Amino acid sequence: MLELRSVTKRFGSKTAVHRLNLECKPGEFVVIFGPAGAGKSTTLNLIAGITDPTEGEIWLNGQPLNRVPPEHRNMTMVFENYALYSHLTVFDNLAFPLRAQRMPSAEIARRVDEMAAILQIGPFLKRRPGFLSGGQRQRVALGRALIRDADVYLLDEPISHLDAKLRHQMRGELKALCQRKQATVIHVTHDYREAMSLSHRMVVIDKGHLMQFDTPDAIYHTPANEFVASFVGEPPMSFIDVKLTTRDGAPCLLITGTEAQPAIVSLGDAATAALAENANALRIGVRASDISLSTTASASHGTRAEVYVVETLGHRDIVTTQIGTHLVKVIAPSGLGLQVRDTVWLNIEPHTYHLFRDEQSISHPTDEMRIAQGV
Amino acid sequence: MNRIRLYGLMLVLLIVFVSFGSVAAQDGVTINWVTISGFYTDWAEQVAARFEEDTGINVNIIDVDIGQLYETQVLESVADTGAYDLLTYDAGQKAEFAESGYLLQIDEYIAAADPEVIAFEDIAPALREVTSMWRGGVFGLPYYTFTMGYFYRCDLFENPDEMTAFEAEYGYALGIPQNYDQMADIAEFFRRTPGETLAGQAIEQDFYGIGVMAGRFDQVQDEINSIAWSSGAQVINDDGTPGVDDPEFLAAANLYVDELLPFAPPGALSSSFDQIVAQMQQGLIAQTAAFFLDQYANMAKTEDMIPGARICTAPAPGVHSWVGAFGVGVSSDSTHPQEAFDFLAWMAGAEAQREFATGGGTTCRTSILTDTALISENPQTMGHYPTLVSVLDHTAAANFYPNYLFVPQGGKIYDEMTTWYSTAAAGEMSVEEAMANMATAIERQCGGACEIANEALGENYTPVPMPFDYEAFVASQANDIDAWIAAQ
Amino acid sequence: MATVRLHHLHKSYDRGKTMAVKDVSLEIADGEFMALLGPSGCGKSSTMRMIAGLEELSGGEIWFNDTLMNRIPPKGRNVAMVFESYALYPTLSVYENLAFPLRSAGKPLDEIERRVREIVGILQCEDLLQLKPANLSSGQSQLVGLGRALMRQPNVFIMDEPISHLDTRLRSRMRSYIKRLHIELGYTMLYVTHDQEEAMALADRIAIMDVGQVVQIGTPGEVFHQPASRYVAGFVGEPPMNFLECQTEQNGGSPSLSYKGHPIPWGSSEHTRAAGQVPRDVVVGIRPFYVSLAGERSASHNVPAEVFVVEPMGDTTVVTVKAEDTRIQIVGEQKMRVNSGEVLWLGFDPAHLLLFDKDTGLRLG
Amino acid sequence: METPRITVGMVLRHLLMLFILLIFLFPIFWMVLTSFKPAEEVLTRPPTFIFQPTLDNYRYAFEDADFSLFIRNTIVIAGLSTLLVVVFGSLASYSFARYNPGDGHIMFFILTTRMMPGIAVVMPFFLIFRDLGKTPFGQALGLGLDQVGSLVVAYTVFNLPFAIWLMFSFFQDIPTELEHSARLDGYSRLQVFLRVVLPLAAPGIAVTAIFSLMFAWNEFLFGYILTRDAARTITVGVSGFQTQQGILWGPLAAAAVVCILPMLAVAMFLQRYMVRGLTFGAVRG
Amino acid sequence: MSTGSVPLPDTSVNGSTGSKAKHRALSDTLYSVFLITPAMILILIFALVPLAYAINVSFRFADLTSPRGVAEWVGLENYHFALNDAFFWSSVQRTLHFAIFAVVIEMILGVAIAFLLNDIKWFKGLARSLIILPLAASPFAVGLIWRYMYHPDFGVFNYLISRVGIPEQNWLGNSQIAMGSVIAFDVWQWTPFVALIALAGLQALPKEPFEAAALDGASRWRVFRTLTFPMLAPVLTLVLVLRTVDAVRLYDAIVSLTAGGPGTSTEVLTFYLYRLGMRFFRLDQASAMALLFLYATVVFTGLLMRRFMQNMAARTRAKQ
Repeated sequence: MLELRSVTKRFGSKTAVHRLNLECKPGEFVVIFGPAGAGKSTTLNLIAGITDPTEGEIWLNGQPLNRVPPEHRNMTMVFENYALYSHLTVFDNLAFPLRAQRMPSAEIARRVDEMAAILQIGPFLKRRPGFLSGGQRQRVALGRALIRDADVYLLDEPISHLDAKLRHQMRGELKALCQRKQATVIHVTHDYREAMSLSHRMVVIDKGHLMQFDTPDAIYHTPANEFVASFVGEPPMSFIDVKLTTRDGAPCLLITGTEAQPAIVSLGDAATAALAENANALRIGVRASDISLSTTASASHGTRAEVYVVETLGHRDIVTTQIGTHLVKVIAPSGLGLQVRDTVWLNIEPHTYHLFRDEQSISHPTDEMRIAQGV
Repeated sequence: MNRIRLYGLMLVLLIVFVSFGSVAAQDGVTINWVTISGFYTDWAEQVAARFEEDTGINVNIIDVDIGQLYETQVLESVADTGAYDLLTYDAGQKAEFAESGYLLQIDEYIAAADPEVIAFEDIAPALREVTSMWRGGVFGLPYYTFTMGYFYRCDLFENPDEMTAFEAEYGYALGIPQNYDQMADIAEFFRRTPGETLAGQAIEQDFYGIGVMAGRFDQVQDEINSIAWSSGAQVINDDGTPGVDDPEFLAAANLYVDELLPFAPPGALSSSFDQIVAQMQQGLIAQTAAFFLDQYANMAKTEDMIPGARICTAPAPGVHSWVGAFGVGVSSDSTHPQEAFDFLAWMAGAEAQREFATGGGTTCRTSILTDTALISENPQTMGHYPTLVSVLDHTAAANFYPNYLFVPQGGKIYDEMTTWYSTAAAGEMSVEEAMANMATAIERQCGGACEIANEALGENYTPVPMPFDYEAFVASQANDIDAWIAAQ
Repeated sequence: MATVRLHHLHKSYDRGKTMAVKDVSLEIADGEFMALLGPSGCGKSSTMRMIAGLEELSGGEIWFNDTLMNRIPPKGRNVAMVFESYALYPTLSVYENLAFPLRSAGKPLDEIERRVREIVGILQCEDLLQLKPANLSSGQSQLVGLGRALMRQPNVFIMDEPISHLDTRLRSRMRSYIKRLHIELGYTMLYVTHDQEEAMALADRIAIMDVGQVVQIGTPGEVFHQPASRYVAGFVGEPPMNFLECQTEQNGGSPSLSYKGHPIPWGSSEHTRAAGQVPRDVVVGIRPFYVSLAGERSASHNVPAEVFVVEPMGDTTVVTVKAEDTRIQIVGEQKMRVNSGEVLWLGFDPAHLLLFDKDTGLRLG
Repeated sequence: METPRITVGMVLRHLLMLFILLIFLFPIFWMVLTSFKPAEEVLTRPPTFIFQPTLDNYRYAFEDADFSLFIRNTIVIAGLSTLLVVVFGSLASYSFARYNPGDGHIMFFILTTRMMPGIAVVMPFFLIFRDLGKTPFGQALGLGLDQVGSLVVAYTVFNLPFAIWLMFSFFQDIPTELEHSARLDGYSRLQVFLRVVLPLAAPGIAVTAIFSLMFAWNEFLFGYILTRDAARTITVGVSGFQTQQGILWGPLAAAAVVCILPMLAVAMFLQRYMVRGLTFGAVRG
Repeated sequence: MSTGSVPLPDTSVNGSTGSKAKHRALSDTLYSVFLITPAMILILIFALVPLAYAINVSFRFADLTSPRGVAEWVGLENYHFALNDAFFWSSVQRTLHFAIFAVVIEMILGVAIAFLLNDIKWFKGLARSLIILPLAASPFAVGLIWRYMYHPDFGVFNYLISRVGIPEQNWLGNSQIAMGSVIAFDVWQWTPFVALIALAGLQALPKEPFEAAALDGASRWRVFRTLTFPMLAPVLTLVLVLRTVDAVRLYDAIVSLTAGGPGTSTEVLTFYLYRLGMRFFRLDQASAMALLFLYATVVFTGLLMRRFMQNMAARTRAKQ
């Protein structure tokens, strides 16, 4: 059990990590996810003992770790910039942690070969890191961290520099490996797919503040705020500023900037109740995969938009549409033949959007759907 | 990277390896003699070896560059390290070394020593005065003199064309200059540019009337002082006040700067004596100003290098040129003063000095300097002896010694002279200004009037029997002292 | 603006020891958006740098319209470029960075001022003008780099991995922005990237390079659906295409396909037509979107597979299975719930099966 | 295949470089030439370029002037002091680069110790070593006057500031992650320094070593004040050719050739690292 | 165990954790102090003791050759003397004259050579190796050789220039040009150092801004003025400081080349200090002057280096 108890880290006047509370069960795979500069690596460094917290405590298995030097914490770490020893061969890099334990050389050789096979770096064992590609280096770095047994494995962007194919493959290997090891893993990444794919639970942080700590599903489907919503999913969620208005006596939402030709969005019941108190700074967020577009207006597709740009993914297209000043991305089947400035109609409905007030979530599509379906 | 590591390892091994060789223990008494590097090293080593053979006392000779000898000796003496048993000093530094207690007074040792070996009376009296004596006591023995005389190309001086031309121009016969004005005339006369003739032959390169050493390498003062002394002027007056700003002295310095220097090769302002020798050897100059007679052997090589050239010596005009020698004394810090003295006595003694002389050194012992048989056997290395003896004799007879040699700050004053004289020579300031500065410097060094301790001079002087009469030589107007002696 | 033609371009380094670019011929039409796609070291950077004039040619010709550019220095080519590393002038402020191209051209001060304001307006970065590059975030730096390239009216607009250092949100936004910009301005564009998604999303046509050669040039659709080779097929698409080593059998004129003894339905007319030329050993490629899983064996779901890893992706779920010893990825519905270790049956959409020669990697049919 | 074009400008640049090289190498050429000149050819007008070469000057330097001892001393002194500089300097420099003790003030102080004119401190050095040489400690380590140890210490002290400054940027350029990684692997700080940091800073250490070697090899003032005979270094030995018989130019040139030859070799061998290492971290992309 | 499927036994987890409490980390501060200790001890002893000695002596009467040796306290008298000593000021003037000219020429020439070295293709490595040769030579030893080459009658320089029709010069004997000759020697010896550092700086510059400038059509001069030079400025500042600190301490070359002559035209401060201290043994006056000199140098360096120091410290902090 690894615990961070209200850990704060300040560098001068800058707060890198702010009162962070985490607990990570034995064998759990926790991903820390956030944009650059969010404090992800700092958190990892705090756990590793590379830096000391300004405030708060870190506990491992019921023992406080304060002022325990890194070499006595029994953790291993993969660093984002690989941190390979350029003066040692790949073999020696992998053997380095084992040699610290004074392991017999035959055993070292066995383990290195084993790890090299898993990570497909066998042919490079005699080379120096300087002669490896970025992907190969990253695998060596990963291997060096995983080769020995540790209480906690700390992985800082361990596979983000691999090319797409290898990344997919290594993601699988990593997941399988950690499952087998029953290892407690803290994994840092800025790639939401990696985070979703690997984690038991995800920590989303921004500017040192914890945004949400939950399972990948919950993060994706019920983001706590705009930040989390915007950072999870590809293409990213589109946000539309709205104002509360009424149509036929019923409250509904008006997309700002469309006052001349009002684009109105209906409200779900749950949201309506919540908005009774305060209806300032409202924004709806739609995922490209949650909405669809049609070239003709209909009951379901009632929000008028103009095609801004069309990008293809191969089997599908991402159509960026413009409503007023807002850009909304929609995943559409390829081959619609849409041109820039064409008019299309979107189905922005309670079951397709997240509603935020002051950047905090009010409702989610699933809630609305559940309500709509009377579950 | 591997290669670097390899080279590093090699370096370490090398260090370890050579460190082994650096320790060599010696038993018995070892005497450290600090002396001038490259200075008859062979002879010194032989003398030391022979001495060790006879006595079992090991003599370690430490060579130091002439430019640094003074400070290293003073430093070690001031710090009482006892590193050196025998010190080597210039006549000008004797007073300081003796007064400051760096040198041991050795009268008693001399009295106790074998008179045959040491033969103190045999040392030329003038050199004894300037090198050994201080306040009535003996502080060291001279072993090498670099007393000044005058070198000239007598083949040119005797060339009929040149003689005629000179007399026509200056109204008196070309010959050894009787005074520095004449020297200046000669310098002017012999200055020739390419295309002009010299001794009847057209020349291709510049020819200069005189070679002088006006740079900052400790020789300019000997040249200027010699001119001053020839007219009786002194750096320090008898009352201890600076004499460099007196009119006679200024006249001498002006003559040097205005009438000699312009006819010297451009090297004059940065030359030291070896370049003067080279100028002579290369046929660039007709004469020197006051110049170190001990360079005779080197000067004489000119005769081999230039067909028809002959090098002759004479006392410098007015005879009162620089008289001095390197002395060696026992350091007062020495832990083995007796052994040190024994070696000194042996090294400066008659036997070792005879070898020194035959090896090309210029000894300070009258008996050798006047040994005509020996001289005629070694004309290439001893040809200057007669001139040297006459200078020494004349100095002693006239009882004329530069006052600054008897001032404890003499060495420092000598050093200041280099600066200020060369400043005047380089035209950086006027002679008057430079000498005024020099006077200030003298007062600063002495802290007012200098204390001159030459009260003992002259009283004990007994004339040495000379092989020839210098006054008669000068009167004869002959050009070559060797030839003149032979004719007697 | 210009048409750019590359004619048998060669580039070698180390006195010919390493060939970076081998015989590349390419034509970028006036106003076309061309992407140069390939992994690092494929020669795309060298090609691009030769076009910009930053590197000398070892062979071949480069034409802008009717002008041979081989010997023209970069200065004379009027090429605008956005660098991967931004290449901002570190000692100059953002304003001066933007003004630099015009100052070099000796434009009058008021015109420079006007143009800078205009570009800053487009890019919406007025507040950055007085900052030094060291104080910019990577997104801001990229914006300034882009702005600087936009200051002039270039013959060719080159972008070298311009958005690869940005975070997801910004990358997505900049991608749309660049595409729209191209539509608005109509520049001849060369976009160099290793990210197939960007190339697909942006380009009119994509030139895919591998070890110094162009292996396919085509529209995104062509590259995606009709890859010339296994290499292209594997490079384009996310998640990457699955490959299975299969055998073809001729059963009385109608060929069939089997994977390690498991028959795979294969029946489109196109395939039948090609059947005569199909060798026995082939590699079958299928994109993860066109593979499905079934709990029961059926005619369409014939290949047994064990679930290896399940990765929920929010809107989709990526399942990696092991069929015999080959890993196959399937992109499934968000709701799809399977567990690792489970054994299921794979089905392949016959319409999206691609066949490749086992030895040459070229697509068959 | 098209070869790079040869332009007039390029040819001119190469010619200019050749000319500059010629100028910079001429004095060294002349020194070597002089070292092979017979005595009578040394001071001639005009100077001679063609002559019967002789090894007399080298013979003189080695036989009469005891240069083999000076060379041995110099190797020991320069080598040991370089070793000490590298060891102490790298420890300190690393500390400054990583932990910045004294917030830059100690660093600057160390730099200022290099600014005192040597002539002003040589006397105190002389006195320190005189007294140290009398203590058992000093005797054990050879820290007396005319002993190798004292010059080793003196040169180490002089070189430390420059070494610390030089290595600073090298240490700063080593990613801290490497050290953190090694510590997480279970190595102590000192082990990390020895096994990870030092090997990675090897080019910096090479540059530092060559500069401190060069300094110690070429130093003159302290060499002659602190030694007499037994510990004399080669540069001081060279000064011994200024004699009362004049400057012995030929042997002097020979000695100077011998004196700078090893440094030339070292400098040429390591110039690659010198170029890499000399930015003092002042240029950052 | 790397891929073993057996979970870690609990005991080992507890065991390792249990021992953790004993291993308290040595604090960074303590460790950093520990690392600098050996160097600091040496520096403190051998820099501070002589400094203290010099300071002490500078307030006393100290003539080592007089029987009084280091004697009574005289207050500021020596400083008073130094500040009123015309020779001190003229030697300072000469020192500055030398330092400014030598360093400026070295900087300009060195940077130019660095550009050239960076530009050439054909014998780059060789040129780089050869150009540093002067740097490796002992200033004292080659100084003597230069004195020999400078000799107006027998020196090779005069011979060479007379061959191309330039009148012969009295290099070290003419007080108008002697300082120039010393500067030439220093330039010869130290330009390679500047060139080497400038070259290192040049090679460390990022390539892309220059490529961007090429595409933007910037002239060579504009590139140099707005890019190269400002980007090299920090490293050039550092060379400037290092060279200036060395140049004002010039000693060996003066001893072997001119001994301060002709006259006093090359007598720089260090040589005057040498004469005062090691010839006249007036340690009091010499120390006072040396301390004034040290103070001036430290202030000068401190001013120039402040930015650099701050950057370095900032980078260290950023890394922590």
